[in-house]
Amino acid sequence: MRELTYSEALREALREEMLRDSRVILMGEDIGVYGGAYKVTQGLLEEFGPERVRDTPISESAIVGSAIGAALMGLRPVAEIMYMDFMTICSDQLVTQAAKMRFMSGGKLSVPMVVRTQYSLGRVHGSQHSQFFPVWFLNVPGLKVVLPSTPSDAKGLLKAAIRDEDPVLFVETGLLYRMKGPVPEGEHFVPLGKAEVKRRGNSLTVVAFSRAVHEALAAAQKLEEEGIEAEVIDPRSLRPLDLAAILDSVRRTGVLIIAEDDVKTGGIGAEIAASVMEEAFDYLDAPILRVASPDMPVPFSPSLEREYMPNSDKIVQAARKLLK
Amino acid sequence: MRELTYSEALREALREEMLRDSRVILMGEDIGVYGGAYKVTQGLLEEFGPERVRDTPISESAIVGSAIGAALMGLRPVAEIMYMDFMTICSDQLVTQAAKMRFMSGGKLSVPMVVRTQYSLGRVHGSQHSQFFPVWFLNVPGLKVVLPSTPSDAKGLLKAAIRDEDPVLFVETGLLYRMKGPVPEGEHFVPLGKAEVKRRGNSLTVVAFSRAVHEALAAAQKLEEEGIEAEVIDPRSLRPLDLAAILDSVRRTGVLIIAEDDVKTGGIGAEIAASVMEEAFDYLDAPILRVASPDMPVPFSPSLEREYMPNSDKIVQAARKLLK
Amino acid sequence: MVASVSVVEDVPPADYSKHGLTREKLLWMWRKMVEIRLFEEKVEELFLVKGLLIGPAHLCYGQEAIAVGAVAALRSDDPIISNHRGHGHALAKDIPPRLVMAELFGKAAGTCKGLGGSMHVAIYPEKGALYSSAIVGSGIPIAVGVGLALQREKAGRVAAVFFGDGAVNTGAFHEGMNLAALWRVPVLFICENNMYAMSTKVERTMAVESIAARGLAYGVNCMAVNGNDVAAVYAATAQAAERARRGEGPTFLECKTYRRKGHGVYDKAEYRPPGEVEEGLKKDPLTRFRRVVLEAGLLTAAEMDSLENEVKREVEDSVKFAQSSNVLSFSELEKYVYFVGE
Amino acid sequence: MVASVSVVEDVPPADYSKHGLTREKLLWMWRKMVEIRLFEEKVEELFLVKGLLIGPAHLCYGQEAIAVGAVAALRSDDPIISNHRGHGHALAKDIPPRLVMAELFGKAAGTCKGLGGSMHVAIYPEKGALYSSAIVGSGIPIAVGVGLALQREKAGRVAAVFFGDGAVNTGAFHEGMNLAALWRVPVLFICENNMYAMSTKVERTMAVESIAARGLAYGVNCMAVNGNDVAAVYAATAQAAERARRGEGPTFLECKTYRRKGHGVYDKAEYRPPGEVEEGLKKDPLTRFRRVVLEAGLLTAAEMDSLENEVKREVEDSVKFAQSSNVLSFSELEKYVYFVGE
Ligand SMILES: Cc1ncc(C[n+]2csc(CCOP(=O)(O)OP(=O)(O)O)c2C)c(N)n1
Ligand SMILES: Cc1ncc(C[n+]2csc(CCOP(=O)(O)OP(=O)(O)O)c2C)c(N)n1
Ligand SMILES: [Mg+2]
Ligand SMILES: [Mg+2]
Repeated sequence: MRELTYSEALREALREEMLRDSRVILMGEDIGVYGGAYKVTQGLLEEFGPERVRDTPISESAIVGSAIGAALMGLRPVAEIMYMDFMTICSDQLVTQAAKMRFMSGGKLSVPMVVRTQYSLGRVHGSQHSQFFPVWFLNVPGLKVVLPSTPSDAKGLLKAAIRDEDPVLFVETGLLYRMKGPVPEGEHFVPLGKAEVKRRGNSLTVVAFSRAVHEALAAAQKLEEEGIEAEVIDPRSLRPLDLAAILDSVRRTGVLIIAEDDVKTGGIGAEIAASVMEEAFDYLDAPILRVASPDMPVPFSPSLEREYMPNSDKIVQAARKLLK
Repeated sequence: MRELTYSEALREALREEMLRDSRVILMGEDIGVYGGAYKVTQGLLEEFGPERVRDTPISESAIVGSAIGAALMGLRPVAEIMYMDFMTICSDQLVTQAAKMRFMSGGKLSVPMVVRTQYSLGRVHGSQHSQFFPVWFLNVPGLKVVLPSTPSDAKGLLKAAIRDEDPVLFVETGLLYRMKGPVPEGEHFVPLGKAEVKRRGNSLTVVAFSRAVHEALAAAQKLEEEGIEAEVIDPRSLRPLDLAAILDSVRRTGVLIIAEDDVKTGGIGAEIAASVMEEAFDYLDAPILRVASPDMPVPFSPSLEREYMPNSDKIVQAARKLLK
Repeated sequence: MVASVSVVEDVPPADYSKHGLTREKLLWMWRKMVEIRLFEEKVEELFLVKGLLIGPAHLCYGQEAIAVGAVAALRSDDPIISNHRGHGHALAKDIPPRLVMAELFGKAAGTCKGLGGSMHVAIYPEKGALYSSAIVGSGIPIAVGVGLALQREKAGRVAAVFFGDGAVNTGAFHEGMNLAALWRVPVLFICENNMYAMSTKVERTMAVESIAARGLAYGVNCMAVNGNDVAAVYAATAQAAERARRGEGPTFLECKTYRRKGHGVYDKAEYRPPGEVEEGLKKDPLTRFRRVVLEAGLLTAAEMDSLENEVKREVEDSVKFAQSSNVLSFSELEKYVYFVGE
Repeated sequence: MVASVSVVEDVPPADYSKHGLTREKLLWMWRKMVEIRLFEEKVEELFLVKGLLIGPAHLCYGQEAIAVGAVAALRSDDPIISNHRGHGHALAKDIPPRLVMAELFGKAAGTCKGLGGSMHVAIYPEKGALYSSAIVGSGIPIAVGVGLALQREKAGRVAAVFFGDGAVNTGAFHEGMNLAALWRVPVLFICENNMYAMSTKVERTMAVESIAARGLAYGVNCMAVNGNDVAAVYAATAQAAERARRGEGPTFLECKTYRRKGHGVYDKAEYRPPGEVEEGLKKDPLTRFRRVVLEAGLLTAAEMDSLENEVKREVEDSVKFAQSSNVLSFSELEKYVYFVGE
C-alpha cells in the first residue's frame, strides 16, 4: 500500500471532502498563504480559493465562534486551532455554545463542525505549548473527541468527523506529522467510535491513545521477547468510546494498562479505568495501571521533556509489575 | 455553636482575611456596589473601599489576568467569576498562565491568588449556567481545587485558600448559599488537602463532593434504616487530594460509591475510582460505582433538572446494588 | 478608519411614510411592542406574585422599541441571534407568545421544548430566531459565521445579533467585530445600551463615552440611535441592512435606552441613584409611540386599544396553554445530545 | 474619548541631550542593540548551522531599537512583561547573555532553570523581567494587575508589556486595555508592529490602518513612533512613563518596525512579496543609529567598534557557559509545581 505522512493524509482528507462537498470550508491562523503551521492545509488555498480557505487574525474565540455560526447555517466548517493549548481561549465557544446547541434547542439546531488542533508534547515547546487535556472535552456531552494515531486513521477519521452532524474536536499529535504509514487509496473512511486492535495478544491489554499507541506497540515488541503477548487497542475516539472493544480484551487478559500522553491525575485514563472496573470487575486480576505524564507542567529542557514523557520502557515496567 | 449561612461564612472569611492582611483585594463583576450576585461580598466595599473591592466590566479574562498580575507583585487577590461556566472564558489565564508560572520560572514566581466561582446546578438556570467541571482543573498540575460543602468548611477553606502560596480555584455551590450550619467563632481554619469524615460507618464508603455530600448524608440516613452503615467522606479539596483518608475507609468497608454533581464520563469520580483501585485493589469487594450527572447538558425544565441531578435515592440504589 | 459615528435622528411622524412606515407596519409595531410589554408584565407577575415561574429571567420592558424597530426593518428570513434578555426578540420575530410562555414553564411545547428556558426562548429557527446565547458576548462571533454563510448564499439576507452595553467589554465582542469588518459580512451588531450591566452602570465599565465609537476601531460602519424611538431604530436598521445587502459590510448600531427595572426579575435595582428611574421612565417607548402616532393622526386610539385588548387575551391564553402543556419525559432527553437520524 | 493618536517624530541627534540621551546612555543603547543583534545571529547559527538548539525560537533582530529604547527610558525596577519574541527584552533588561543562552540550552543556569525555554527567557524578576507569556495577548491583562499593584505601592513605578501587531486582535488585548483605562494603571502597552503575525501581514488581520488608533476606543493615551529610531522610542516611552508616574494612566504605544526574517528560526518567510524585504532591511535600527551618532559626532567609531568586540566575546562566552552547564535533575522538578517552603 502507498505510504503517506500523517499530515499528507490529513490534507488528503480535507481535499477530498472539499471536493465532495462545497459546504466544507476551512478557517484558522496561517492556514491559507502559509499552508498551516504544520503544512496540513498546504495547497488548499490555491485549489479552493480564499472563500473556502480563510486565514484569520489571532482570534481563537472568533475562529471557533464563526465556525459555529457557519455550521448553524448549514456549512461544514473545519476550524484549525494551532495548538491545543489555545483551546483554553476558545472553550466557551466549543463547550458552552457548540456542544449544547442541539440539546438546548430541543434537537432543532445542528452544528456540524470540526475543530482541528494538535498537541506538541515532545517538540520542545515548553509548558504553554505542549498541553494535552482531552479529558476536558470528554467531560462535555454534546462533543465528540477524536485522537488519531496513524496516517491512515488520521485520514479516515477526519473524513468521518467532517461528515458528522455534531461538533467534533479532532486532536492531532504534533510529533506524528512526519510519520509515514500506509493509507489505502481511494475512499477511506473510519467511523467514529470504533476502536482498532493494533496488535493482538493474550497476556495483557494496553489501551493507548495518540502518540502513546506507538509507545505501546514498541513496548509490546519488547515484552514479546519476555514471552508476554500484549494486546494493543487504540480507541481512536474518546467520545464516542468503544468500551466494548476494551472490555472484550480485558475479559480475555484480565490485566489492563492505559498509556496516554496527558497528565495522569484527572486524565482520560482515569475514565477508562473506572469504566472498565465498573463493567468487568470480576475479570480483573490486577489493578489497572496508567502510564501517563507526571503531575507537573511540561519542562522545556529537551532531556527533561524526554524523561517527562510516557514511553515504551515505562509501559514495559508497568506490565512487568502487573504480571510478576 | 452559632449558625451561619454558607454565604455569610464565606463573607466572614473574606472579611477576616482582609482585616488581617492588607494585601488581600477583591475583584469581579458586581461584587462591590451590588455586593455580589450571591451577596457573598456584601458590605465589603463599604468597609474596605473601592481600592480593595473592585467592580469590573464583563471581562473574565481580564479579571483573572489582572488578579495574576497583582499576585505576581505580592498582593493576594481574590477574583470572583460569577458562574463556573465562565471559567471556559478565562481558562487560558488560570490554566496556561497562573498554574504554570512557578514551574516555568524555575520556582521564582509565586501566584498567591484565589478564583472564587460557583456552579448553579439545581437552580433552574439551563445548560449554560449550570456546568460543573472540576476535572478540568484537577487535570492541571500547579492549581489547587477546593470544593466546600458546608458553611464551616466554606469559611475555613477560603481562609486557607487565601493564605496559600499557589493559585486556588475555589468552587462554591450555588444551591448551598442559603444553607445554615454551625461555624466556630473566632479563627477557624481548614487546611487544604484534609478530608473530613462527615459520618462514620463500616458497611460502605461514600466519597462525595460539594452538594452531593448532603445527598450522601441523606442516603446514609436512609440506609441506616436498612441496617447499612455508610461512611461519608468529603475530601473538600480535589488538589491536594486526601487519598489516604479515602483508602483508610475503603480498606475497612471494601465498597465504594462516589457521589458527584459533575457529568459522570470523564468526571472527578473517575479519578477517585482509578486511584483507589490502583492503591487498594485487593480490598475491593465490588466495583466502584459513581453516582453523577448523566451524560447530557443540564435541561432547563425544573422537573427535568430534578431528575437529572444526583440525589440520595440514586445513592441508596447504588448502595443496595453493591451490597446485595 | 471610518471617520465617525453617524447619529440617526429621531424620526418625526411626517417622515414615517418616506421611511416606508406604512399604516400596516405601524399597527404591527404597536401590536408587537404591546405584546412584549404585556408579556413581560405577565411574566413578572408569574414570578413574583403567583410564584409559578422560577429561575433567572431578564425582562426587556422599556426596550421594546429596539427589538420591534430592528426586526421590522429586517426580512422574516433574516436570522437573528439573541441573548439572555431575549423575550422581546422572540416575540418580535413573530414567535407565538404561547410558545415563548411554554418555554418559560419548561414545557415540551416551548420554543426549545423546555430545555432552554428564559435565556434561550429566542431559539426558534422556524421563524428566523436562529440562536440565543446566555453567555454575554458569545453570540457576536457566532453571528460573524452566520454572516459568512449568508455572504456565500448571495440571496441578500443579513443577520442581526443583539447584545447589551456590558457585552462590548468582552473579548468575544472584540474578536467578532474585527473579523466581521475584515470579512465584510452582512451582519448588524445591535447594542441595546440600557445603561446597566447588572448593577454596573455603563460609565463604570469603560473610560470612554460613546459605545458606538468603539466600532470605529474595527473599521465598521457605526451608528447611534435613540432606542426609545421605534421609528428611528427602524430607520437606522433599514439603512444598515440595505448597506449590508449591497455587500458593504457590517454595521455596529448602538441603541440607547433604559432598563426600567432590575437586571433579573428578582433584582430590586436599589443601586440606581434617585431621580434616574423617573427620568428613564419618561422616555418609555410605548407611551412615546402612542402619543406620536395619535397626535399625527396615523393611527386611532380605538384601533390601538383594540390591538391591546387582543394582545391581552393572547397573553392570558399563553399562560393557560403553557400551564396545560406537558413536560418532556426524561427518557426522551437522550436523543437531543447527539444527532440520532432524521 | 481621547482625540487622536499622537505621533512621536524621529528624534534628530541635535535633540538627544534635550531628551536626556547622555553619552553614557547612547553607549549603553549601542551596546545593548549590538548585544541583541549578535546574540540573535548566534542563536540562528546554533539552530540552523550547528544544530545545537531545538524547539521554537522567535528572533527579534530588526526590532532591537524597541526593546532597547523602551527599557532605556524605564527605571531598572520598573517591571516588564515579555512575550514569545523576548530575547531582546531580556537582554535589554540587563540579564546577562549567558543566562539567556543557558535557558535556550535548557540548562539549570538559565533564567528559568531550563524549564521555560526561548519563549520565556525574559522571566527573571531579579532584573525586573517579571514574566513572559507565549500565548499571544495573554500578558496584557496580567500587566494590568501588575499596574494595580504599582498604583497601590505609590512609589512611582510603571510597568511595560510588549506584544506584537497580531496580539491586538485577541480578546485579551481588548479586555486588558479597557480595564487599564478604567483603572488608570501606570502601564505602557508597547506594540511592536513588525508588519507580520507569523505569515499574516498586518493588513490582512484588520480592516483599519492604524494600530495605535485602536487604543482610542478605550480612552487611553495613544502614541505611534518609528520603532527603528531608538531615540524616538526612548522619547516616546519616557513621555508615556512620566505621564503614568504622575498618575495619568496608561499609554498604548505602537512602534513600527520590520521583522527581518521568518516568524520562527526555521521559517524562510517566502510569503513576503518581492522588494518588501529589501525596503525593510534599509530601515535597520543599528545601521541607522550608528550612522546618526557618528555623523553627529556623539560617539566615535572606535568606541562603538570596541563595544561590538566586547559583545562578540560575551556572546561567544555565553555559548560556552551554556554548553558546559548542567541540566536540572528530573527529580528536582517536583518542587517547582507547588510552593514547598522557602
Ligand atoms: C461572560 C458572562 N459574564 C457574566 C455573565 C453574567 N451576566 C449575565 S447578564 C449580565 C449583564 C449584562 O449586561 P448587558 O450586556 O448590558 O445586558 P443587559 O443585561 O443590560 O441587557 C451579566 C454580568 C454572563 N452571562 N456571561
Ligand atoms: C493565542 C495564540 N494564538 C496563536 C499563537 C501562535 N503564534 C505564536 S506567535 C504568533 C504570531 C504573533 O504575531 P505578533 O503578535 O505580530 O508578534 P510577532 O511574532 O510578530 O512578534 C502566533 C500566531 C499563540 N502563541 N497564541
Ligand atoms: Mg445593559
Ligand atoms: Mg508581528
